[in-house]
Amino acid sequence: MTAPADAPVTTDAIPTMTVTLKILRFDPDGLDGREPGTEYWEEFQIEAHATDRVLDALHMIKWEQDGTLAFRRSCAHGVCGSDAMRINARNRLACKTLLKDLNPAKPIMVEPIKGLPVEKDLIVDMEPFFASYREIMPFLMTSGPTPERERLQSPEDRERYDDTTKCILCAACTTSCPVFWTDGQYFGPQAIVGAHRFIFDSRDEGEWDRLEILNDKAGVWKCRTAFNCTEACPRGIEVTKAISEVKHALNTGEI
Amino acid sequence: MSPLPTLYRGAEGMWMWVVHRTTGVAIFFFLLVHILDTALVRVSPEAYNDVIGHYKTPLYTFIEAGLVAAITLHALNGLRVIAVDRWTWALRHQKMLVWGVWIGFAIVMAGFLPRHLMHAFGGA
Amino acid sequence: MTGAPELKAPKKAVSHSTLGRAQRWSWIFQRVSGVLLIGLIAVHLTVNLVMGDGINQIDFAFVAGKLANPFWQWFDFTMLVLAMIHGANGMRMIINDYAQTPWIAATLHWALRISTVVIVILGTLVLFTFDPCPAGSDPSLLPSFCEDI
Amino acid sequence: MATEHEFDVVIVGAGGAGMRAALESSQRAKTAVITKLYPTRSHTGAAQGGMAAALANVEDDNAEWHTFDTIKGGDYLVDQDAAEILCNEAIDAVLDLEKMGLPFNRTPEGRVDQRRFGGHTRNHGEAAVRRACYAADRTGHMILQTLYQQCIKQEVEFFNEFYVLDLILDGDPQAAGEDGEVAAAGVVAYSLQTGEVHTFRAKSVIFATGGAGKVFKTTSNAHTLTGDGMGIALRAGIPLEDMEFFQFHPTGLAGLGILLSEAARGEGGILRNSEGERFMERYAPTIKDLAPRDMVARAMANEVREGRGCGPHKDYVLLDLTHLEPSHIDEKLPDITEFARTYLGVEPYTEPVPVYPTAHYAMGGIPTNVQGEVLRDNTHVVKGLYAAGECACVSVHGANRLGTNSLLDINVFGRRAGIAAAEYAVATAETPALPADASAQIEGLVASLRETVGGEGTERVAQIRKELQETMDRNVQVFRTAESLAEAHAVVKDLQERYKAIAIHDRGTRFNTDLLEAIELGFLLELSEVVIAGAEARKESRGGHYREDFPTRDDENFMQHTMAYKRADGTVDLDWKPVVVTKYQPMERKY
Ligand SMILES: Cc1cc2nc3c(=O)[nH]c(=O)nc-3n(C[C@H](O)[C@H](O)[C@H](O)COP(=O)(O)OP(=O)(O)OC[C@H]3O[C@@H](n4cnc5c(N)ncnc54)[C@H](O)[C@@H]3O)c2cc1C
Ligand code: HEM
Ligand code: SF4
Ligand code: F3S
Ligand code: FES
Repeated sequence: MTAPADAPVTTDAIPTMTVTLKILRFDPDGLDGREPGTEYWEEFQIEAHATDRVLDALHMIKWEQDGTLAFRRSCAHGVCGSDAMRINARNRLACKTLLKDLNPAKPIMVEPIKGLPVEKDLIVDMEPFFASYREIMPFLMTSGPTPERERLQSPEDRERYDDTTKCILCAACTTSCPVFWTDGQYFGPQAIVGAHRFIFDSRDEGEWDRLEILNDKAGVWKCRTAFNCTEACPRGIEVTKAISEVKHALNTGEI
Repeated sequence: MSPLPTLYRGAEGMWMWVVHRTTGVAIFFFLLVHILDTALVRVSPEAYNDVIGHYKTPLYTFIEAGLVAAITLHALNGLRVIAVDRWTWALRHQKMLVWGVWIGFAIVMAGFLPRHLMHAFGGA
Repeated sequence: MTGAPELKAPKKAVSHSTLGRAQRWSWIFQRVSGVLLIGLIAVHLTVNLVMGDGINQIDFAFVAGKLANPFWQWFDFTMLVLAMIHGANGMRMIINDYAQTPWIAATLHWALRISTVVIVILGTLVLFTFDPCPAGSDPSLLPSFCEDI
Repeated sequence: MATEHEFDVVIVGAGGAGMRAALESSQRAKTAVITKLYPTRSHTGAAQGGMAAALANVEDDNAEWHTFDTIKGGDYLVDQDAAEILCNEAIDAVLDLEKMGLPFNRTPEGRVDQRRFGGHTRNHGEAAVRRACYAADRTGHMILQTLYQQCIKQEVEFFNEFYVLDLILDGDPQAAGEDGEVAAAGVVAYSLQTGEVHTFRAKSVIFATGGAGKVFKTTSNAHTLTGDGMGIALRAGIPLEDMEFFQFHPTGLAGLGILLSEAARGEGGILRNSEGERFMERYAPTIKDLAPRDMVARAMANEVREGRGCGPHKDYVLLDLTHLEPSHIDEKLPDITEFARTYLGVEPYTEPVPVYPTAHYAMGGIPTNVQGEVLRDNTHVVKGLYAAGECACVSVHGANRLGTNSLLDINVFGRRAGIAAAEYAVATAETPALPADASAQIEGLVASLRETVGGEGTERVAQIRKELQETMDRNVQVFRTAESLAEAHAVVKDLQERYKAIAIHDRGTRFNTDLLEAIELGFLLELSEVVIAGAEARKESRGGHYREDFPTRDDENFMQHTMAYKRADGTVDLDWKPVVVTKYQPMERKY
């Protein structure tokens, strides 16, 4: 078996190539005589097509060579946010990164995302990340009686926050942020994106509650405009722009 | 193989942040020393001249040059950061602005260095 | 069929206003002071290192000459205060970022605060109580106008 | 010993159906949501095109037309009472989501915008109608996010990355007979993080575990859609309804199966064969490319079979968007055009996109009535057991689901199941006791799989899964015959045998995904057999099920649902259940 289960049938004729992956592993159980908690690099070689995804490559390793390799994945096409990891030292989704975009002649380095506690291999504890998201009250807040039909919103007002509705909570942004790595106190860019989505929604009335939270010392002022988040976002969200808009709202009181 | 993780490969923005931070710290410590030595003018002219004399050695010449370089970089990038937070255009073109910072830096240093070195090592 | 489900009242934001405002003012201050500092430092460096005889001219006489002038006194004072607060505030953020252990962070913060206050006071005293022609000094080290006294 | 929990209501699955149920249930009773994925990773988030409701915001429309379309689209295998509920409650379902904050696209007047979708028509088939409410091509993403956000607001209790592996019933559903009573008692779950087994005692249990697309190789479904809920129910003695009906979505990215929403055709995209012909004009003269999915998928497969496929292997057709304005594409179809670029390197502004049918949706599932209560035979319910969403079969989709009716289904019946489950729990004084050995079976299963590490087992999970999926793609896809089904059946039987000799790699306790993939494969193998058994018995063609040897619909013999039971000896038995007909008599399905 050389092709992954879901390799494109149309590329059958295209020759495969040998690709090396170096994976930073973490063994929580201490199997095969390792100390529990051992971290080590391991090298794997696979036969793959240039159009295969890094996720396919990881599957080939897991399914044919080493079943103990652990990583999260689900949708396999960049919409569920399960498989953010550091590939060649940059945060990406394994399922949205094709081998041909990576120079497969050199070993491909795969590591867990940085700044969250590693649980096993490429799996990290997402709880602190989701806790920050919950902190910014990511739900519509309104007052007054609920209307009978929909709340009206013009297409322009809808457009205002469109970008930040795309977020799939993959954590690629937050775990690429150098400020987040340093102390882990920072809410991180995702939480600001999540807040932005409601702050700039014309229907929402909780904007000042959220802005006040982001005004905190773990909030938006910690951002040093390093832009790693914007570069890392697999949904192409202009994260730094969203953060800037929140800063602007706090400074001017205008939304 | 060593279990050392790789260094995150951020783009221009991240490296300029590193530069900004390091230059900021460097300038801060220089400033501490600089104010202390200037305070010696209150002690006595001899004491001040004695210490300030060190600024005139080649080693200090380079430190002075480095200081000017650090301030220039920090200042220009500071302007970039301000611009990026202020205007969407600057935000979207922040990488271009990084190159702007380096070009500005090159120009300032090209103006400053020859004069400074000439002062230090005689000549003009 | 009923309408939207009855939802619990939203939680109120905990007010962090004082701390929060401090963060915001700090951010604004870094920017405003930064812009001002550019002008001040540029003039300072040009006068001291570029014009005239550059680094070689700096000695007691040169400094005393400048500080005898109230303009330079106030100029240097502004620069001193802005740079120290800007720098110290920057250092404070950096300590916040990297010092994970509470007692280390506290120690560093105190060290920073004390040194900043000491330096600012010391610098101010020097600037405003400065005597360009201290009695009993070697006249050759003093600015030329001391001879007139 | 297993860690024990006790709740009034336990919901298994945190996709659209599970979380919609949780919003209702958690207001009324102590509720836990157990999910093997973080809620926002559920596959509801992958849904693109829209959610149907006759809001009539842009064009004249009403729930009755919607009901008719649903029944006709489902090739009259739809239970008509359920379809009426679905379509009548659709309007409030959409409005509820809007009030929860869902960012629908808007009309210039600020109302929820609507667009066309396959099979949705004005006045009983006159012309396509704009009925699908949407948020660009990420409607499912927005639904999932919005529901999750509301769950955060209501502080719903989640057990994330807990795999439910067993259902505990009080009584035997197959032995209970006419007057016996069977009730839900709880579930047994495996915590991925710790490797521990937990038991959840509950008065009500709701299954909302989603689809089972991974029985096929080419599928739009996530790796995690392994039909766990259906498999667990089947093992617990509950029948599965209409499992032979699987929807193949016409426009999957060729070779990959990643979905390009029907919205692409709703917005004007056209299917072409190698001759550049708009071939759907031949198959469905009135609504052409917007015919129901089963017809389009078959037409495409037929074009390829007759040699009019494109590409080096002539094995796909083309979806042409090049005549649309790039700005229009960016506004309405941003994500799916991005998929074409990322995965096939095709620029949809200027090049047509290679597409081929992809396994998409399980019409069948755990049989329920319109309150979401699970049936243990044609008439009797299991008390306190509910199912909703893709894993359930209320039969609103019949033999073929209309696009945008599933996001509707999960909201309408998720809500109903949530309310019913909570009300039942509140009305029931005693939480049924769990037997002392409730967790023993799963603990045993986990332990025995761990022991295969380094043992003499020779079979690999991945290899068996691959063979299963390839067989299903080859023999049980768009076109089926007695021979192809018999072949598939034999292969599946053989694979089930080989599965007994598998060996896994990972004996660890924490995040042992190797072990879970093996368990998931067990479900896939059982469900495949049920799909095939149903397909073999159904000697007619209807909706998503097309038998080349019986190419027409046979209402005389087969206008009824299949009910598949797994017997104690492991065999699959089929029974039939009548279709509920209220207003609409079957007629030929022409578009
Ligand atoms: C690509 C794609 C596009 C689609 N587009 C549309 C569309 O435009 N319109 C439309 O109406 N429909 C569409 N559909 C169909 C629709 O999205 C799905 O049918 C629907 O979202 C299913 O929702 P669900 O809540 O039943 O299941 P899911 O969202 O799949 O959720 C399943 C949940 O069950 C949990 N689970 C599963 N097994 C276990 C277990 N053993 N233990 C614990 N938890 C478990 C999972 O963690 C998950 O939370 C589309 C489907 C796909 C695949
Ligand atoms: C010359 C003009 C200067 C400008 C325009 C300037 C600008 C700035 C700006 C805008 C910031 C905030 C960066 C951010 O929020 O991301 C900053 C930070 C900082 N500045 Fe300056 N600055 C100048 C001079 C100085 C001087 C003289 C010092 C030293 C005393 C200094 C030390 C610092 C430090 C330590 C930081 C913190 C860096 C960090 O948090 O990463 N700066 N500067
Ligand atoms: S903003 Fe982008 S990178 Fe960050 S979590 Fe959301 S989708 Fe991921
Ligand atoms: S990487 Fe971090 S510093 Fe700001 S711009 Fe992004 S949050
Ligand atoms: S697997 Fe879903 S985003 Fe990659």
